[in-house]
Amino acid sequence: MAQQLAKLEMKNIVKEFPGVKALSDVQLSLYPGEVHALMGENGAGKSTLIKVLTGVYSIDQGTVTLEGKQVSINSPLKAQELGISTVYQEVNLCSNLSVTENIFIGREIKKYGRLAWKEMNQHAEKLLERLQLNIDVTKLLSSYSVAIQQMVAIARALNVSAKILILDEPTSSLDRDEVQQLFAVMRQLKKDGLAIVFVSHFLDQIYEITDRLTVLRNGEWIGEYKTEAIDRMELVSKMIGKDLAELEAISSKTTDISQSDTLESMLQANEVGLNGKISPFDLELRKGEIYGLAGLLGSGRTEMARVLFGADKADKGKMTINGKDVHFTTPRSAILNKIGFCSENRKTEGIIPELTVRENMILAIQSVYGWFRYLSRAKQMKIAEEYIQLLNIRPANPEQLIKNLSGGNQQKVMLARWLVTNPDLLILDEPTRGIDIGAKTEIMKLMTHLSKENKSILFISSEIEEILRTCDRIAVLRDRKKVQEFDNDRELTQQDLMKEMAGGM
Amino acid sequence: MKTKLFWPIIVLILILVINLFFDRSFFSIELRNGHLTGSLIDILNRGAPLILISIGMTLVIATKGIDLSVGSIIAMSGAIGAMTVADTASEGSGPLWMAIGLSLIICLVVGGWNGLLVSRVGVQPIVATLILMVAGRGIAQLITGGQITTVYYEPYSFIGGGYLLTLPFSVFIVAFVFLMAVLLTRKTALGLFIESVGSNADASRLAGINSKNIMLMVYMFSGLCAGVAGLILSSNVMSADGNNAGLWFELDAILAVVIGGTSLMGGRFYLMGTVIGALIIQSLTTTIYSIGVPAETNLVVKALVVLVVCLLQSAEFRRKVFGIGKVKPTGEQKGREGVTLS
Amino acid sequence: ACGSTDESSGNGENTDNGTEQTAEDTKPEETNSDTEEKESDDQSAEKLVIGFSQVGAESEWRTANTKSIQNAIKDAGHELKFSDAQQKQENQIKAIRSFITQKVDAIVFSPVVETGFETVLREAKDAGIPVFLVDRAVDVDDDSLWVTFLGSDFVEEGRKAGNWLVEEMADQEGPVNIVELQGTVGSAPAIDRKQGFEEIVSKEDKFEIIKSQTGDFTRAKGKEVMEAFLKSDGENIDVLYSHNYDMAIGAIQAIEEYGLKPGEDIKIIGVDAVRGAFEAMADGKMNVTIECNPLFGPQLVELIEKHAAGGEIEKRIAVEESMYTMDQAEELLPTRKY
Amino acid sequence: MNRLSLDYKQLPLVATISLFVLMFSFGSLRYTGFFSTQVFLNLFINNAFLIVIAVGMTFVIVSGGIDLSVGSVIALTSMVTASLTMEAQLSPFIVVPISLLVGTVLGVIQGALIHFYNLQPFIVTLAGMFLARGLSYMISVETIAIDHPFFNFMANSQIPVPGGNFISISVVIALIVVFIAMFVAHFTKFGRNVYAIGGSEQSAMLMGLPVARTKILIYTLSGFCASLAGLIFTFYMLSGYGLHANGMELDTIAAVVIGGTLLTGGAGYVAGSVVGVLILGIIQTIIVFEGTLSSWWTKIAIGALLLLFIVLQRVIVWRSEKKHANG
Ligand SMILES: Nc1ncnc2c1ncn2[C@@H]1O[C@H](COP(=O)(O)OP(=O)(O)OP(=O)(O)O)[C@@H](O)[C@H]1O
Ligand SMILES: Nc1ncnc2c1ncn2[C@@H]1O[C@H](COP(=O)(O)OP(=O)(O)OP(=O)(O)O)[C@@H](O)[C@H]1O
Ligand SMILES: [Mg+2]
Ligand SMILES: [Mg+2]
Repeated sequence: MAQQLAKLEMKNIVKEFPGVKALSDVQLSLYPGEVHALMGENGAGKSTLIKVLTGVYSIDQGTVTLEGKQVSINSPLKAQELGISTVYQEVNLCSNLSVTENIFIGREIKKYGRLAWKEMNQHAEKLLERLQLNIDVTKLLSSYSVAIQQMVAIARALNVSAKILILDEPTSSLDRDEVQQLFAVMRQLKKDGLAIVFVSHFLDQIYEITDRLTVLRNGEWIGEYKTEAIDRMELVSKMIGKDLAELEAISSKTTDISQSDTLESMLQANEVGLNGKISPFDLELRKGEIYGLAGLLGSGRTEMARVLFGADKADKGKMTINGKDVHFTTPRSAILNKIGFCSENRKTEGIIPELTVRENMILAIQSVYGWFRYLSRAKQMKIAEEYIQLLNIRPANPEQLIKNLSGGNQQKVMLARWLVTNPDLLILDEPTRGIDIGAKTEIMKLMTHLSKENKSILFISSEIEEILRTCDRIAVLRDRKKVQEFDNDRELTQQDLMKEMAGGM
Repeated sequence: MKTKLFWPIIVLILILVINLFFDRSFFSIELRNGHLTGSLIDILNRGAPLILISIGMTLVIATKGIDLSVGSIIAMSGAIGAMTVADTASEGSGPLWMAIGLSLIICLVVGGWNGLLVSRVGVQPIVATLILMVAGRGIAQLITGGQITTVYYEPYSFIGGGYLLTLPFSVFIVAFVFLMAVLLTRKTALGLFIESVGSNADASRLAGINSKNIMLMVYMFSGLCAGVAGLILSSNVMSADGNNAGLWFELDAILAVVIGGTSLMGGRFYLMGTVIGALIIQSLTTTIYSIGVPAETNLVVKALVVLVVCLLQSAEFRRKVFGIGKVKPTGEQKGREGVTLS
Repeated sequence: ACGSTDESSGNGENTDNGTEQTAEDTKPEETNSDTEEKESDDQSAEKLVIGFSQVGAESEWRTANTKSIQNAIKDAGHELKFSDAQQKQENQIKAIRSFITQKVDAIVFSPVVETGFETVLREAKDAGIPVFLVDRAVDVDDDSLWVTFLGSDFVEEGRKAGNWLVEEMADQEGPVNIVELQGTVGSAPAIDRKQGFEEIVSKEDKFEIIKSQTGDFTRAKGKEVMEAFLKSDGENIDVLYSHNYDMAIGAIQAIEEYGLKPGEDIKIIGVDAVRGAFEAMADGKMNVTIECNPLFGPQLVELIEKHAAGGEIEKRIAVEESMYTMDQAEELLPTRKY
Repeated sequence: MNRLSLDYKQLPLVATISLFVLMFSFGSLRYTGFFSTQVFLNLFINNAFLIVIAVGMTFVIVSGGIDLSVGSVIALTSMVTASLTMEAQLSPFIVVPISLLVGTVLGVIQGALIHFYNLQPFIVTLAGMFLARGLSYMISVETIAIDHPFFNFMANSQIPVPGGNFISISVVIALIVVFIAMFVAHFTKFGRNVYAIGGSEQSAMLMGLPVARTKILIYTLSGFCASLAGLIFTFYMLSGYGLHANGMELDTIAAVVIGGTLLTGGAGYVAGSVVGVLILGIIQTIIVFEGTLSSWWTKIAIGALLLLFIVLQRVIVWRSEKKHANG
């Protein structure tokens, strides 16, 4: 491939934010018909590189050449005009518009001088069908889950005759089938001669779909490799900058099923449900167990978690915690009962963008204390520093505004917010979304650690292996209904789960 | 915080210095029959009501709200206060406390009403408070019977016209309210909660903050501040004017808040900035009066000053005009991109 | 009208108002009781529906005016449709239009501004409803659109103020420094009272208006502006001319707080002979007040009834007004109704 | 699929219209002479200018901004129109375009300041509000009456409608503006961009929409509408005056928000704003028909009716949202 003329060359790119050198002397070259991975830990600078390329940020230094010509891309609009189509890491669509509008806005189909809604709706449906998604495209985007929004964003990017397609962690909230659909489409596009940039923290996916990869570490360019020519260990060591020996040590620490031995019940839900959101279900959580929720996109896992947490008020059923009847009307009442909930949608339901990392971390514990018992500044700092270290959050500055952190690091702060409250039950909805491998194992470890301390965890993930690896028991949801519950003994396989998730054949 | 205050302070100083050209003794402060007098003291004294309602407005705006009713609450509070003591001939302080208590309680209730509409009924703040903006003035006039009632009860004048330790008493009121606001918001977690609710209400709810109560409280506080301001204004002229008291104050207050660096999009708030913003507006008004600007051009001058202040605070503007950005490009960029990108 | 924050301008040159008329009667109350009785005797036969569109309730003067007209209409046994325009011309036009659809027998209104009523007045004329203007005129060429205009003359009030000052200062050496507190920018009383006053004082060189700023007709603003004046000109100020009583009161407070004696160190001329002005004069804090009489309800009802009965009515009827000085204050105070 | 079918999004709009009908019926039952076509048409005649600014304001608010300058622009336009016609004796063919430019230019400047210097719309347009009113005082503090055949014609012509009733030319202009605006909002790219920016300016930018151009255009459009409304207002009043339309920006915002537009941006309908204007109009009409309210009771009544209306609107929306969730 290297003999071909590069479609895109980025050379000596430097980008600095106040106090952070996000990119220093980075390069990237893209060839037609290849899928190129950007690899690196959370905060390595992948998203920044993409934003610099697409004109969201201005470049401090360096050059960009497109098909041999030097270009200056100063806005996403310009990037689009040059044939670069992008899906950014956070879903950046307008949730107040319909799915169709989100796909077509900016390049609407017109007929007789007016927008042709009918045609656009049909087109949109077709596009989504290509991704095996059947939804009502006239409904507002906000009525769909993050995963579907992510698919819509991808559909939007596919809807242009682009030369370069950039996908920043498109798979972070998709489940296996959706990922395969996406890959099928990517392969097709590759054949058509597109150059695709792909970011993901899943090594399997990288090895499955990419041809070459560029590794970044702390904003620095480490190298460019053929995917087939570099093995996993080596790749990881390049990413985290530790040599192979050290890595061996880390990987051997893989977690195991926690296997709680108590059978003491912590939370019991009896026929709890919410009309239109989740059918009534029974659920028992024991002390010290990790309970997994498996299901396909839109199967109702998030809904179940929200009802348990009181984020949506259950309209039927009964709940008891440690034998005591409880009735959650607000998240606050759940928190006061020592429950924590880490939402899957960190952008709208997680971070408080205008506040600092420290303030975001102590928010939940402070709300438990109430506003009179204000944690002293010193205590806050101590907490913040402790968790920054524990979760390896970068930059390690508690006074940084959280909106300026990379996606993965924001996720870690969210996790820290709940760990600080030391909850008896921690509900984690896709906590590993967008988190790099190192941190992921770290989080798994944390979960097992918590369960050893007799805390319960409700764990939602689209990664079946993750669930299998960590959970004591697993419930499968389908069509917003709890359909099956498994004990995670050695015999349970991915196949069993997937069968149940898909329809129990 | 430091940088947020820098430009407003510069503008304030500029306005004061302009005065110096017209009046050499502008900065002088002297002791006259036991009272400190001077233009600077006057500005503080006259600006007291505006500073007060701006402080309340700051917290409301920090929750992404807005309170248009403060002007009318001023009228109501003044009317209640003045009518309570209107027929009093005695010199004792009983009626005074009665007047203060009554009007503040009612203003608290009225603010709570706004808060309920916003937080519980879910009405958009601008409309919710518009109701009282219209009706409040009517209520004030109802109380005064449409008259401008003059008060002859001496102690009443102390609130807005009295002196304590050679300084106008209203200055102490402002200082007290300001300190209370700072203490409540910065020494307890209230400030954090307010900023959190204003920045992302959904996420705050999920973090266990009772956003509804925070909003309720903030509107009550704003009502209270307006109530105090109303008492000062009415006591200062010893009368109650339901129709004109506090007219268009809400706009000046919002202006003061924004000049002080608090964004109307909610989130971070800066009480000190607000006070400086209010002082800018007040000094501007006083300056216009004393340097003899023709009455019909008042508004144009005001518009231009507002624009200049806002432009100076805009990082983009400074970069383009002063070229500050050239030296430190990324530093300047943060302001903008930081807001829009996560 | 007097000391209102409402919006209007140039009262034209209706100079047929006269000081001579005011001499006849200085006690408005007398007129009231007289006319009221007369009405009920003469024309109680027909019950009329009268639509009254008032400017607003922006000042004490206005409230007194509203009450006087409302009571007069009700006392005469007619039905009143009252509408308050909240100081907005649009509202007033809407109200008149609505009176037309409600088919009232007569429309009474105090125009917020003197321009802009032609269309709606024509509609009223087409519907055959007589219109009576009170307090302010409208600027319409076709004077068949209304029956009569009953009200005061602001320019003349300004002149009276000027004349008093010229006389008072006759043997004073110049320069005489005057500060002026204007009404709301653009409002008719503010423009006219300024104009009438300037007309007189500009004839003599020794008078100089050193500062002129709006106090929005309110006490609080009047005080604030006066404070600023005192700061910059202090003892140089000899005379204060205030477009209404409220601002004068605010200014008096400012002067006292500054340490000067209102009425002595600074002569004070105010318009609106409301009760409070007499109190201030009795206390020696105000030198002169020019009357602007709001109590012409009975006079108005009489006109309406006369018109309904087919009588001829003059196009311009002036309200009795006068000027009072400090010396008269004590004596007149108990007789003031508003 | 069919965009005309009743959509869940359009709920506030439907609620508003039903409440309007309710209020009209209430008036009709209570007051004789209320239930007539002319009373209904008068709502349009008396509020034509408000409809026009509300249309412009709808775009601004949907985009997440606000425009406080509109009331003052009306005053300035009326002043410019009057002084050019009466003092400079220019022909209406010159005066009208110049007047329309007044607000448009101010709108461009405001939009540019808001976008390029990242200033808050509230403050920029507040300054615009002071400026426009200040400028009209500087032209003259007195009112200038207009006596010109063209303006008299525009002001006094009555267009008959069936049933012996009539409307004014201004109503026709306003309705044309409304229809164009509805088309622009829903069937042009610009319209969709406005909604997108209101939903999330950042996302709109990342989606490659022309944010700068659209934003400036929005304020220009609002300025233009304000000027056009100023002209209509001038027809209505036949005069120019610096104090015209004092505080009208708040009426406009209220009308738009009552019409179901979210002040936070991203959702709303032009048609809703028109109904919002009619609601404000009918509140006033009811008060005039009542005919016994003192000044202060008038204010209190306006507030109370506004409250009643808003609470009912919330209740309707709530209940249907629940139904929607359950269905
Ligand atoms: N607007 C900003 N202001 C300040 N710092 C920023 C800003 N955007 C990014 N950064 C910093 O730049 C660095 C790189 O961030 P980037 O988002 O590119 O990481 P990433 O590789 O995409 O990580 P992740 O895998 O977590 O998405 C981080 O340290 C981040 O804190
Ligand atoms: N295929 C679909 N068709 C229509 N609506 C869907 C579909 N999938 C999801 N939704 C909507 O998205 C909402 C979100 O569902 P929920 O978040 O509970 O799913 P989930 O199991 O957590 O899956 P994920 O988070 O991976 O999307 C549901 O209430 C539903 O209205
Ligand atoms: Mg990233
Ligand atoms: Mg989910």
